[in-house]
Amino acid sequence: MIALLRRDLMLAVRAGGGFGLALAFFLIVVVLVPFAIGPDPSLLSRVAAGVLWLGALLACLLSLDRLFALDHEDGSLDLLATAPLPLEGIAAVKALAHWLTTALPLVVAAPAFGILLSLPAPGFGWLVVSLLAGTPALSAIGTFGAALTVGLRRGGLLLSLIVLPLYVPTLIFGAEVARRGAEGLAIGPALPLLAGITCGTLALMPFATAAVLRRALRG
Amino acid sequence: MNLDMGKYATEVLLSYAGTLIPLALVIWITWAQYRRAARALSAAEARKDIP
Amino acid sequence: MLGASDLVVGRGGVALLEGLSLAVGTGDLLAVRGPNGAGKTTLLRTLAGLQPALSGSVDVAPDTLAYASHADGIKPSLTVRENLIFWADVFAAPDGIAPAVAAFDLEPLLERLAGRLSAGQKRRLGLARLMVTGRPLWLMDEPTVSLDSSAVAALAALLQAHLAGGGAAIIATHLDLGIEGQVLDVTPHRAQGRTAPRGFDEAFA
Amino acid sequence: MSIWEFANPRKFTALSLKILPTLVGLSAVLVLGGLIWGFAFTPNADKFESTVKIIYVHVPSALMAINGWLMMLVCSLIWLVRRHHVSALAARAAAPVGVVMTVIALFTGAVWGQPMWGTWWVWDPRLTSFLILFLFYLGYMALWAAIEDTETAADLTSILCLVGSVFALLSRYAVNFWNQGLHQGTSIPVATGGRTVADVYFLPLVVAMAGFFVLFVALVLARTVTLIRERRLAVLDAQEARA
Repeated sequence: MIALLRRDLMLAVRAGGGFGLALAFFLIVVVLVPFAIGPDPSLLSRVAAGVLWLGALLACLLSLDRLFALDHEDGSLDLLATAPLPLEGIAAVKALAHWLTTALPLVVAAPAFGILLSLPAPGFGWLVVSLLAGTPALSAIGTFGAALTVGLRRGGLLLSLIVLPLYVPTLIFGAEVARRGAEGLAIGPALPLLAGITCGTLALMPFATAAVLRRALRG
Repeated sequence: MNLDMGKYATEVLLSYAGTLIPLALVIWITWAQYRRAARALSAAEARKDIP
Repeated sequence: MLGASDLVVGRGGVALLEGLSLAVGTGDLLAVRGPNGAGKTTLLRTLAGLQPALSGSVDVAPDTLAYASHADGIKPSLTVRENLIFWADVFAAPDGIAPAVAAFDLEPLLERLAGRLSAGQKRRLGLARLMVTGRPLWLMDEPTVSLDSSAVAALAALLQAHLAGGGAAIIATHLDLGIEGQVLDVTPHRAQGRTAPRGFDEAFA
Repeated sequence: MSIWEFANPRKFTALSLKILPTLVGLSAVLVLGGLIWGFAFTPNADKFESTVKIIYVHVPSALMAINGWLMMLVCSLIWLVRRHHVSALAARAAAPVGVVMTVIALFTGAVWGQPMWGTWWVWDPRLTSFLILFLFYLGYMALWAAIEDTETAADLTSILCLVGSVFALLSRYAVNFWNQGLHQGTSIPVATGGRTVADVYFLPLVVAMAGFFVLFVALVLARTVTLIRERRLAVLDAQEARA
């Protein structure tokens, strides 16, 4: 499993797609927002937390469609399925690799992008905390969606349609934590609820993903 | 009989229209597909002499 | 090593091949022959356990086989060494990659990116990948595609060595590799609609 | 005799064809009866005036939008556990009907909200949940349409339905939490204001709800029979192609 993780990380670094593309997309979303709603700092600072969460969420979607598709096309997935690794483990490692290569750079970059959107000072810490707590769930859910659409033509659009509604609870609680942090309010139960969703998702999603993969491999 | 809808007549009529039209549409589509499948299947079974 | 009796295989509930019985023991080579689209790939995938048989059973001990599909399963942005080490680690191969590197003469290519290899070299890497799994039984789908005649001869020699070393192989191919072994021509086994559909379609027949 | 006998497509089709005319007639009587009763023969309410009449289309469609998804969930479970093919097709058949019900509920809710709240749309927890339910329906149907092999499609959509149900439920509570978070202390207009009313409104509503339920069942049965026939047609065509 560590070998698989190491390989996926190496592939992401070599191809550059994982780190670079999602980050660039995130940056573009953040840059476009002031063009769309105006440069007024007070308005920007009010929506900054939500926009950053939404941007990170959309950027997370970007590399999902290649998560299993590449391994499926070149036959690696077939050989992996006959390897002494449980498919559940493969699913979990794929989610972890996606988180490390796509979500983690977004979390690191988010405070810098927060400056662009006049995020209030107390919001930076909570933004990072909420993203750290929420993005693992996004990766795990996205891996499930990627497994569902593996091998389908035009799977990318379908993947978004399937995954985005599943992202709703995570987005609500995650953005709520970030927003309350930015407004200086008490965080309240949103953070434990977000962490709860993430833990539940991480615990259960690999099994659903593995079930889907097992079925999809039958062809 | 009370057909006096006062100032909200538009809203009430709109919501009934917005209900009945989609319902009619889905009923019609269901019926058309039902007929088509029934015809195609009976034709295929006749070709194969399946009772 | 692997046995199957009265096997029916198919895709999407439609039987492609039926009445298949085969047995592969240590040192055996089974060449699966037949026209394109006959179901050779489906048969291999079923034997590998990637998809269920429509009926009949495949009897194989766990951790004995490795399946190589049409595609090489090689990552072009990794070096040859990295590709091989990955598969050796995933299969927890005890010998590491050294025997495979020696057998397929990959030593000079080890640090080359796999994407820069020629088609024949890629194919060698694809075979080496099977060897590093440490599994005795290889299931190979059209391994001779894109190999020139000298590479085919090399492949045959390597397979012979693998068989002599206690291995076995089931190969879907339309080339004669010139190795002694069983030949299973699937043409007479093609399903003629004698077998009722299985799975989803069964209920609607 | 067990209920599972109707898992056989032939028996299911035979039974469906036998009871479909009754269901169609019953649903026509109940839907038209309930709606005409509610539309023409109920008094206007004090507070809502004539908009109270909208509940006769809004509440039944909302009810069936949720029950439609629940039916798909049950059918998906039956398919995954017992592998009854009709069950998978019934889940597929229910989705388009459910999505129409969801659209009707959303539309009539918006039309009702316009005079009551002064806006076509508020991010009220109930409305928001329905919008999310609509998205789940769309994803489910798109996945069915995208996968060619029926058995694979049945398996994958069933798993999606299970996972989606969990997340739909989570979303329901998350949305509740979220909206109260936004409007602290403000009272949210509740879309069910008309539900605690006297019998004069309640009885036609019950008739309309029963009507929508029977209509839903009739539509799903007819669509399931259609899917069974298409399946059988595909098998016959395949046999013909081989012969």
